Amino acid sequence: MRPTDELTAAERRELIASMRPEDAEGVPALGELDVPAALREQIETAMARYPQLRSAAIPALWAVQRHYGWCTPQGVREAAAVMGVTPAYLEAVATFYDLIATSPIGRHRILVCHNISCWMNGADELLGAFCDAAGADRDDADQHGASSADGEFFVKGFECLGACDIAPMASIDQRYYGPLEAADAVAAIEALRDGEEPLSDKALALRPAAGGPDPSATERAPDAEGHDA
Amino acid sequence: MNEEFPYLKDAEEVVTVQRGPEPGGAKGAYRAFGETLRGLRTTMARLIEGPMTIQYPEEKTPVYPRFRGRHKLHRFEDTGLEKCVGCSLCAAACPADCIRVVAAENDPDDRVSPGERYAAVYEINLARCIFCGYCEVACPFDAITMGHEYELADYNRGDLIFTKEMLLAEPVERTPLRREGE
Amino acid sequence: MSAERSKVTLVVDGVEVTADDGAMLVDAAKEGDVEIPVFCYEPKLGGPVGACRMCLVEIEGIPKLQTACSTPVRDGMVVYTRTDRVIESQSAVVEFLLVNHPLDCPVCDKGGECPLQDIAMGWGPGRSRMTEPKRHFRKPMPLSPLVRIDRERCILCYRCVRFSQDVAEDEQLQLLERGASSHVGTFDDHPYIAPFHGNIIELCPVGALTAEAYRFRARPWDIEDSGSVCTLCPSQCNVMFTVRDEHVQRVLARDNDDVDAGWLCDKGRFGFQMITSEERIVEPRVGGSRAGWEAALDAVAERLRSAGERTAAIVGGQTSNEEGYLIQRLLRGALGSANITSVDELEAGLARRLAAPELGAAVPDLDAAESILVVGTDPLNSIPILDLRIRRAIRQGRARLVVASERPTALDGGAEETARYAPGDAAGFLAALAAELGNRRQAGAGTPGRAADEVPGDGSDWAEGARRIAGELRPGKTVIVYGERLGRGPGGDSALASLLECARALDLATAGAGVIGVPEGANGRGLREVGCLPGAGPGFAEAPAGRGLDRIKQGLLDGELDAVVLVHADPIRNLPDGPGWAEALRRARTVIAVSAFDDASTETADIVFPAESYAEKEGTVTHPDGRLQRLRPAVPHPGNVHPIWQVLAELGARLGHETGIGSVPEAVATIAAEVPFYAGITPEEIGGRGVRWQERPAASAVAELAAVPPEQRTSRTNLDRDDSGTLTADRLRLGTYPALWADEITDRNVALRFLAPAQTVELAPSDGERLGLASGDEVEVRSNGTGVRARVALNERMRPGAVFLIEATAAENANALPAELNVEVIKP
Amino acid sequence: MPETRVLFRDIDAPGLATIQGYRDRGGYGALKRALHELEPDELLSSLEDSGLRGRGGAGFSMGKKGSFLPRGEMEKYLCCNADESEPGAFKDRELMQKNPHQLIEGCAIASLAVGATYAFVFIRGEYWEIADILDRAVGEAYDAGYLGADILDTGVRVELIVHRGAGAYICGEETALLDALEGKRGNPRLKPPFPAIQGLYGGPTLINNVETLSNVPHIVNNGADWFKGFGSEQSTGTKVVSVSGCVQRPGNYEIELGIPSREIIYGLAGGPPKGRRVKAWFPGGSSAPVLTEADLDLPYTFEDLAKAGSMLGSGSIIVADDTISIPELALRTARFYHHESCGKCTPCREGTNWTTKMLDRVVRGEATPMDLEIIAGVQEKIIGHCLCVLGDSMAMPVGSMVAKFRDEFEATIEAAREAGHGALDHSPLDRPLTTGAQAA
Repeated sequence: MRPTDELTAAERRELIASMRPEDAEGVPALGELDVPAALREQIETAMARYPQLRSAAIPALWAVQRHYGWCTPQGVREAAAVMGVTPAYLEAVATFYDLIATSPIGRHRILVCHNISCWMNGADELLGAFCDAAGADRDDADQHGASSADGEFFVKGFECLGACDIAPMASIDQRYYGPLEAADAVAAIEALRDGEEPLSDKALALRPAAGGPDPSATERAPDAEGHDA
Repeated sequence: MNEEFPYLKDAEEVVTVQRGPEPGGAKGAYRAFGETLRGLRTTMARLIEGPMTIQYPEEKTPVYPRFRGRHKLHRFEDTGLEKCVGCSLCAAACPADCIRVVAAENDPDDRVSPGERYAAVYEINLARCIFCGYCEVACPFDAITMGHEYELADYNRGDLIFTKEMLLAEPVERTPLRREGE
Repeated sequence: MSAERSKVTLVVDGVEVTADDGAMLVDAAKEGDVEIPVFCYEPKLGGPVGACRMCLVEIEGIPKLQTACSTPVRDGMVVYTRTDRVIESQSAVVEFLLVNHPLDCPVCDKGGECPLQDIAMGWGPGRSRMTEPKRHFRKPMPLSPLVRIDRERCILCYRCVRFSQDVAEDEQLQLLERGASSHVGTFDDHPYIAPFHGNIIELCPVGALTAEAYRFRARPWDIEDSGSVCTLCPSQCNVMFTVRDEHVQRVLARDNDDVDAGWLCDKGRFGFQMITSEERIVEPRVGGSRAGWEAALDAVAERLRSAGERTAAIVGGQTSNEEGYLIQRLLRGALGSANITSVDELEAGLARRLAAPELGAAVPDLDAAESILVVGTDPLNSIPILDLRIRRAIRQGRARLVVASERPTALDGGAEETARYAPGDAAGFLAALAAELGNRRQAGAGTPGRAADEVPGDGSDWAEGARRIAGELRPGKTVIVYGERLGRGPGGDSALASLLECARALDLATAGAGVIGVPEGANGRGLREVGCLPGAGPGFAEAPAGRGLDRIKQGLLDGELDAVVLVHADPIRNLPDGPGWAEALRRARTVIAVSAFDDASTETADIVFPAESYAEKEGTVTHPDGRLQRLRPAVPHPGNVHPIWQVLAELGARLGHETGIGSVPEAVATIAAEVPFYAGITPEEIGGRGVRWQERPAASAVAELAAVPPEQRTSRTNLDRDDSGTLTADRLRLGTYPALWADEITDRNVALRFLAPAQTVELAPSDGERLGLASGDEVEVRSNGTGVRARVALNERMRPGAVFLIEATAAENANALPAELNVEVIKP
Repeated sequence: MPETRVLFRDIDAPGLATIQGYRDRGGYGALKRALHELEPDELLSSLEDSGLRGRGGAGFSMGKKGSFLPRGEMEKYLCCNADESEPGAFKDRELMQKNPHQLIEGCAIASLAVGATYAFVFIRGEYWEIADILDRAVGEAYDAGYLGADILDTGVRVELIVHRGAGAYICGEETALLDALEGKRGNPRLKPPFPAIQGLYGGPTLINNVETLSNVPHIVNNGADWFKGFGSEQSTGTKVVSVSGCVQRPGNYEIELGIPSREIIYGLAGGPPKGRRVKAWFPGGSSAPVLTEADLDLPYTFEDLAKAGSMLGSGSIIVADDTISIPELALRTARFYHHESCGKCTPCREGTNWTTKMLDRVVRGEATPMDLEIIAGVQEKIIGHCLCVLGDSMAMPVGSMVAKFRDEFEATIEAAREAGHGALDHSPLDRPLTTGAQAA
């Protein structure tokens, strides 16, 4: 595609002629969509939780993403119908956030942090290792994320994931693992392919506080007594 | 005391002019007719040279490089597309209000100019034009320049409205030749 | 009207400036002739967003630079707009904005009238240090068939998105993605098509949104602006015609907060192509062949002379006051006929009482009202700009909206309460509402009404709705927007009489409250006031009773009338019982039509005069709230078109009735002399902004009108028929409505044609289920052997038992059905 | 110097994340005290007296912020900002992961103090597993009657909702957080009105960071004076500092403010790997101007760091040792903010974009020393001109890096030019942005 690709007169006429007033996406009528019951229920639960229903926009998009794997136009339309907003509104919200996918992505989502601390500790190599292991394009992964050809993996170089202490690290299917080495990437991909829990020894949940389990100075805290009492 | 001019009290007031000796004979004759002869020489020289008249319109004098004559519109040499995009800035700049531009949209399959827009109509009313050159200055794409063409007379006012095609083409030979017997 | 705001004094760049308290600094600075550049600030869109950062200024006492667009003025504030810091920030913002701007001004439609150009020249650094590649988008893409979007030029000021979000509330246009990749777009590349979306073109401060129709048509120095009024609908928005080479190239809004708040609907904005349409009638025709004016006038004079008082005239909504006045004078004065009416005819007594000055609300009253009742109309279809106005009133949180209508309206979503009565039951419902309000008034607010027993018909249904509606209405602080079509049909008079009772019960004859009637025709109100009403002359003066629309039709059918004059009127398409009208016009001995285009009615005409378009017309019109506005010709008449007032005056003279009117100002003066409440009005007084006659001293002349004792409720209600408030399951009752895009304006404008709706039959889902119909099914709606084909649309907000068809569509017109309430919906 | 653990006390004790484990250590005692013994005003004033400053970055007194909320009947809201997204910061994550009830109790008490009925914990979407922990804990608290329509049978209502974000750093900005919570795009709002007056759903809203709110139960339990006993005069209490980057023991350390920075980087975190030296360090997350080795002895307080031209911010130290290329560090920093800019205001949207492109050229060796002038100039043009602080957050560190390590920038440019590999590889940033609209 040329950078400033223009339409020929014929293409333009055709495009304009194809635009019908009924194509404009207003608030979809709930009755005309076959919204999956589970999805509808999740969205309605979210709407009920908040003082104002629009607060449920992000939970609704999460629900759509869980249901369809990514926020498909149909899914967004369904969520919009349940919420009584226009799909464009939800699309605007969805495209704002990094974790909501508005185009198809691989089944397992691997986010490799490549921000400052992780980069200093070798995140670029780690991202490369994940891409190689999963078969995703390295350059795309660094920018917008790349999916493997088999549709199993989505690898993305992510801006800070908030786990600089385990740099370099990655979030695999919403769980944090680190510090990782290139070999871990291969192991993780394999484990995911086999349907197993990846890198269970490197999960963030297992990591103790940096200062060690036995804090040496709590004597000065008088609330210790309060707590003991 | 000045002897020659006794009425002058102070000799210092006198400027003495040094003259040569009075000429006589041939020298005197030369003094009398020399300039006339010199003039005659020029005359004679032209006489043998033949006529000096420039046979306009058959012959033309060259104009200075920055002479502002009839306008020209230009094309890109490589692509052949018109440089003019129909922006109308020339029309805005024109103090005589003699330029009319009607723009239209390009079809990328059948381009007239690069970009989105081209001049569907580009007319200059040369009967009004004062040849100030502002259009040339205003043009952001050097699409219009003032050429060296100055033979613009015509029998009809309407014929002085130059269209885009005329302005894009090389100026036609407009030399009016006298008919037999005129 | 709100009270005068208190004033504060501040110093801007060393100049002392007095401004309204609470005004934003950027506006206040203008008082001191200091211009602060802005991009995203647009008060019409609501509060400031402070996104473009162009208006940063230095305020003494505040260390950081502040955005002038969001800083309200305070007394004693000292502001600097040209200090080094400020200049640096301004040039920084311009440089940043141009970082990704393509700078393709020579090809850009906005070039020459572009705020970005102006501000870059005035406040920018003059050069860019940017050498990196700019961002690229595919360009320019159609956003809709009417608007193109060029995302490369966009400076992300949010104006268009805010319009979609906060003004039109359609929320179709959104900002997508984030940060430097942000761009304006729609869901999944669907087109943005909404009734007001053309406004985004005008809002855009760069050339990112351009009009398909104006694309590359002209530069600001090629054009002339000509202010006038759009008469394509009763909104009568103030417009500015962009004229080049004697053709209207574009229509822009001419901000008049009292009328349109600066917005235009797409019909007004793009409906100008018909002015230059090839199909226009540009020469008089006699008997189907072209004729000169003399011949045509002679022919008409001769026929009218012979028809005499057996002549009738129907005046359409695009007719100006002067034309209306002259046609009624032609009939009443020259021919001695009283059969003059407009498409907005009302019973004369009701018309008088509804026009009472203290009862009339002005459009700005909607902004301050505490409650708004929309009854019997859908503003979006009938007076689009009021739809935006009402939305704004609700959004600003002051007004509570209630809607009572046959058919779901576009405003239902924002309404506190909605009541849906069955088609044809307006009179019953309004009677119930009047009774409920009357009871509440007697009992004091807060007590639930006990009106149920007194309400005629099946009270339980109407009374419940009436109670809900009445509970939201605040006495003395309510504006009622009603459709004048409530006055149509057998129960019409009774419905409007009940409406008047409601108004009385709500104390609406007070300042800031009142009623606004929405006519069918653009100048419906003006035409009535200048005497196009059977039974009332100019200024509602007593006049011999004449025939109304129905009786004109009947008279033509029976041969009691010989001639009919149609001015801007096409009864076959636009009035109920189109086939009846077609037959009536065919039987008429003489049909004289004044029309700009050929239509079903001109086909039957013996003599056709070419009509002026609204851009060619000179004269006055009257807004539904009583504001007289001036039409000024923007372009010359094409072909052999003559002003209609001239034609009518000439006809009068040929028939021996000299009016003495030789110019439009003379016509205005004559009207002013005859209509007491227009007394003394001149075109100069009306000016560019118009003047509400209710606010002029002469309005006291109609105090009498208001004092006319309330008439007895007419017995002509529909209640004597077997249809009662409740609809039974096995019958479907037909209602028709005017859809925004179902009219000849849409058909005549190439750009708008795609909007013309195909006939749709709306049903409640329960009825659909019962009849085995789903949305999209092709069906036939049949009544008395006649049928209209339509596509089914199930609508959850519909009242069960009612079906709706669109009036005046080009094909399968609902008006083609006989005037019969009950219909069948059959799958062919 | 050792840690001083208050928030981190028993942090790795098994079962601390359960309500039972928390109660066993005296948990929810403060909430009972706040409900039964203290008036909201007393609560607020004790918070103000304690000198507790917001731990999210701005360092504004929490009690004072709470006192800005108008009194009255209107609906008020508490928002806990758990959208920790700043590179270098990960303290809130560990606090929520290991001691969620401490936060829940803090939220409940703060809600009582300001009269809020709804409390929201806005947690970034990436912390999915942490949010699960929090959700579980909230469920426990509801079951135990510490949250809900009638907490501990006192008739007071506090609802707590864990709201998961979806990945946008800007939502850590308090007004953007409110927009995101309202279900919109997370764009910062214009201030004034401040959230304390007109925040969530237009109501008065108190917004505090996880660490700030986690401190609240301790202050209620032990009193303001006890809290003031920690730290320095203007920076009271303990602070959890996240140390990461080129250090041997990265992690969270709870310290008293005022200890020398060197103590944290070398003493607690172990300093850079053997044989390397500290070259530059961010004292308060990636948005703080960088400091150099010479600044290592600065006391770690809000005020001392401000004096040195930087800031304590969220208390996240990122250390770069001498193997790290500063231009590349600048590029990584700028790229982050370029990616995270919401795009609402011009200087930030275009400035971060432009700066990233320029730094990219510097790293690729396609720049000239004159470009450094432009980079520095652009940073100046961003600072102070944006709607929120995100633009400044890039301009300050990048500006400081160009100013303090100019030689290295010039050397990088020169070296890359000499190596001649500059023009060869194309930056991925040059690629035209593709949009849905383009695909049509």
